[in-house]
Amino acid sequence: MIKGYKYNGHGDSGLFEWLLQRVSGVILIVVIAVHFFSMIKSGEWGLKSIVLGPLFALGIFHTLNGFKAITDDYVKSTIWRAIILAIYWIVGVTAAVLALKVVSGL
Amino acid sequence: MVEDNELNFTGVCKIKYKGCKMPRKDLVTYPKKVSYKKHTGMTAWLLHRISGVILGLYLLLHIFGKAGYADWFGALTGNAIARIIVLVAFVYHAFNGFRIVLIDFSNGAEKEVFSKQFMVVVLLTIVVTIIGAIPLFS
Amino acid sequence: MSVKVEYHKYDVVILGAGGAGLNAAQVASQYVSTAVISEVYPTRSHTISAQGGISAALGNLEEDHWIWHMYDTVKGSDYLADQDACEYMTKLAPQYIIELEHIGVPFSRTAEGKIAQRPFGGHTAEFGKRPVKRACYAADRTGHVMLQTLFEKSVAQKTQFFNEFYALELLTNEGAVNGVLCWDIKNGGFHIFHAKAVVFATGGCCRIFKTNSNAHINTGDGLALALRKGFSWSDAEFIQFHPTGIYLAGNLITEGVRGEGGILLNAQGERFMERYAPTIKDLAPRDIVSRSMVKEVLAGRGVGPNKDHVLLKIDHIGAEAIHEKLPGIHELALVFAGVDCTKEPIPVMPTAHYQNGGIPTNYLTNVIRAVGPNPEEPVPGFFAAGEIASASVHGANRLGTNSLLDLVVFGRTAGEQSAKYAKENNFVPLAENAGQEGIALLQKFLNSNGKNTFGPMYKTLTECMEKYVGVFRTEETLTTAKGILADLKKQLDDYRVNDKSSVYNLELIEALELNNMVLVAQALTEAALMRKETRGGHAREDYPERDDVNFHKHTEVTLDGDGNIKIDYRPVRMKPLTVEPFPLKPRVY
Amino acid sequence: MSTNKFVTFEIFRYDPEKDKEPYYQTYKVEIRRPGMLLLEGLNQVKWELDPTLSFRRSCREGVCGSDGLNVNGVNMLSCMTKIEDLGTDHIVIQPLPGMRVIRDLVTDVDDFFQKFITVKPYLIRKSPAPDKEFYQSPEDRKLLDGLYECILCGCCSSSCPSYWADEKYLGPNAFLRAYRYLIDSRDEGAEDRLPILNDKHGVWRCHTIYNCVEACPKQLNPTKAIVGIRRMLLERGY
Repeated sequence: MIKGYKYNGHGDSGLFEWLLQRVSGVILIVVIAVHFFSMIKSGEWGLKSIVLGPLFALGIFHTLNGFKAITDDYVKSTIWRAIILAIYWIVGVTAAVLALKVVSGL
Repeated sequence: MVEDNELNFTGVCKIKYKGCKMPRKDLVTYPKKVSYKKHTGMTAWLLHRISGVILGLYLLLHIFGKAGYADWFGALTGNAIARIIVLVAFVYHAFNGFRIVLIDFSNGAEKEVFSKQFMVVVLLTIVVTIIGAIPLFS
Repeated sequence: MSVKVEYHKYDVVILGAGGAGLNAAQVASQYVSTAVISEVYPTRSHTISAQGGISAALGNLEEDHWIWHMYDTVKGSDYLADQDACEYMTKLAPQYIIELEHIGVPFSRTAEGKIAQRPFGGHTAEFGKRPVKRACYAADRTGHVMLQTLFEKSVAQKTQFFNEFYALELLTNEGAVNGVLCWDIKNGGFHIFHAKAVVFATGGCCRIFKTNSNAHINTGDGLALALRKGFSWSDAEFIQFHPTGIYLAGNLITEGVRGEGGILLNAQGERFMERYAPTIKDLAPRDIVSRSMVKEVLAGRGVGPNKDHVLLKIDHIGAEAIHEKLPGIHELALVFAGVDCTKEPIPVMPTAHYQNGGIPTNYLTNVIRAVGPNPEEPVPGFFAAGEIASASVHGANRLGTNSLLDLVVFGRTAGEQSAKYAKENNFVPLAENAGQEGIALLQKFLNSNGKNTFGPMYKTLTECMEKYVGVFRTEETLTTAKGILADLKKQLDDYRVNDKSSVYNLELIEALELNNMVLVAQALTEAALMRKETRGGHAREDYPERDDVNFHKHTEVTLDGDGNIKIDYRPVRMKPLTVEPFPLKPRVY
Repeated sequence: MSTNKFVTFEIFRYDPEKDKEPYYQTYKVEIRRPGMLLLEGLNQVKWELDPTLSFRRSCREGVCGSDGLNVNGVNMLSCMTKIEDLGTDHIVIQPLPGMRVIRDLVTDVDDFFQKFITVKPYLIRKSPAPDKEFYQSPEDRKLLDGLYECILCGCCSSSCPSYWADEKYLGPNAFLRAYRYLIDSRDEGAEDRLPILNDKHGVWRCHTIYNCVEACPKQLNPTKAIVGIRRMLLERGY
């Protein structure tokens, strides 16, 4: 008998991630489309100020949360999961900092 | 509170594995002769995952590239085939993602609806990819 | 050779996890420690297949009274039912149905939101004047919703379940029943359950017929266990043949189809039931409809290339009504008969459905001795409910929907009574060498290396029962059957089980079941041979009339010390608890 | 009769007491009538060809849920599947995936039942019941259609990639039954039940893959139930 189907508390329920994944996904569709077409229309950095901020924030969340879902499915060991999750955090934070630098530096 | 719900089933999970070389957990993941059929929904989900991984990697490398840490990346994405792959991945992931949102927030969960929706997603992906590919190659 | 046996101690041990068993469990577990032993997972018991409904004089749609229900039950049983039990059951029915509804059974509803009811065969208002809407239903999945709800309820009550345990022997000591010996199918190994009270709810035995509506597990195991310990099988010859089994497959098309307006047609397109039961036509009790159908076929008015079945027409009530009220039937007809019942009629023939008799009990579900100087003396610590038990409310023929009512009312009573008994009494110690017989039996089969195997023997058994002990019986056919069965009994000594594994050995279980089935079939045939009249589900072509002078009594089949079948009789309890008895009358509809 | 058609059954075999590894055994099964069902084929194997085969079966009319099997890569009930409908002569029969094999085609379903019970699948009442039955309008009763018909065969849960991936994932079956009680007008147990469902092994683990919907032999829709539970959780602000 496998035991321990326990209620894990609100913080770790997955509701928030799930909801934000959907919200960010829908916004990203619009934002990336704008980003993509602006590139064609008015050169490489058109409309960047409106678009790039949410793009990076949401994009990084959406990406890494998606990666986490995949990790949860295929990585069974809790230790490896924790390590991979830590890597995601590091990559995410680095990417966010770099993104900020790119946007503000131009 | 939840512990109250433990089933009082007994006489289970105690098989004596005399001479059995297979560990117990492998009795769940033994090699299958036929793997599970890829229904529409499962295909859509697998494609969503694959395209998601492609896009995610692209995004991260894009940021690193723009920040000047991965110069090789610009060269890679200059390639037309790579661009097409990213484009297809994006268009599919976007439309299919929107379909998943529809499942939750409209009546997309109906059995009759979702396979049709998937066909629409595939069609839109093809059409939009072609339209999007024109500027890429011009 | 020493055998390892695991011992368990519970106040109440319930054998069988069908409707009656689970209902007993959910009640008994409120008071005492209770274990349920089942050959399959509880939700896979055969109650799940019950379709049409459960009768109770709720009067939600038209005026109804429990005494009309009682009258119908007694008349339906061809006056062989014990009237105290009938009164007990029909009087408590409305209360227990409402209790079921309170624990969550999703009954279909009337426009006002009350439990919906539909007419059913043999249920009438004002003592036979007109059909009445009495069967409460949940579409055509009444048994399904009841069993699952009762399972959920008993799990919530912390009943202990032993799933996939096969009972081998009933343990007795000092004249009382005090336990059961079981075989753990999944892991192998013997288990003895020592109990203050044992409740039998093991279901029926109709798997011995070739065309039957029963599950693979309904092999009469409980009957065989009880018979081997010298307990009686009451009214063994009364097997109910349900009129509308799907032709060839035997799967059931609920009587609710006729309740909703379905009609039976012969080859000429004639609604032949108008001739046999002019008042209530297609809603006559099952034995009458079954016999009429066979008569039609014998008269050459059967349908199909072989002229061997009749048609059940339901398409005239409209596709929408069928999908709403009878969705399961639509699916069954499509898969098993290959017809779309919203457009075409379903080919049907009678199918063995229910064992009307069983282990004799009083109306409080306590098993009685039934034979000997004091037939009504209860056996300490032994209770029975459901199809296995004979209280007896079904007598010679059960009315549709009364089986579910039987297991709700008597299952509950068994739970209450066994818990009460367990509280008032102590454990009877196990006999020395308790369980030896059952262990020897299993080992005999597990180590057997003869030449007969299950497949051919089971085929012979079922075909023999179908052909010679079917809807119509004669002295000649029954004697033939007796010969074949004696032969099968001999073949069992030269049996072979190829599979020697102790992990989920289905072949071993089948062997044990076959052993039981042969015994049950022999007892049934013997009882049928001795009853020289036609009453309810027992139709003798050589004695076509009911004979109240000689045969208005319960048959009691027992095994003597050498394993020979003995037939005794016991008078019918004609006195109800509070009301006036219904006197014997000719049974016409 | 030599005119009869034969099909090949390739059946997963494994006896932990005897075999070191699982293997597949091939049987030639005769088609004896048009519309022959898979279970009849399995019984033919059991009764005529190889009595050592073990599998579960009970009601043989598709309501008990004993004989859920993986046939040619799809979960189905063997008693409700016509061999001709499979459209092939070569039929590979495997136990339900994602569940531990006990022997041959028999899987361990205790874990499945444990998950089913975890969601409190029974009517919870806080206020006292009336003397008569609860009144429930036909419209309220209609909400339960498509939910209460579940036969607990396990075809849905064991077809679900999330169920294979996460051994604690409750599975579509549990959600279907939870939703059946959540929207029952008589039930008052939403507060007890929803926190259990609002879990990372609960409804949020569903990736809307629809394998459960495709596999369900009763044409029920667990995905719809999951969507319903998610909406309920969002509306109640968990």
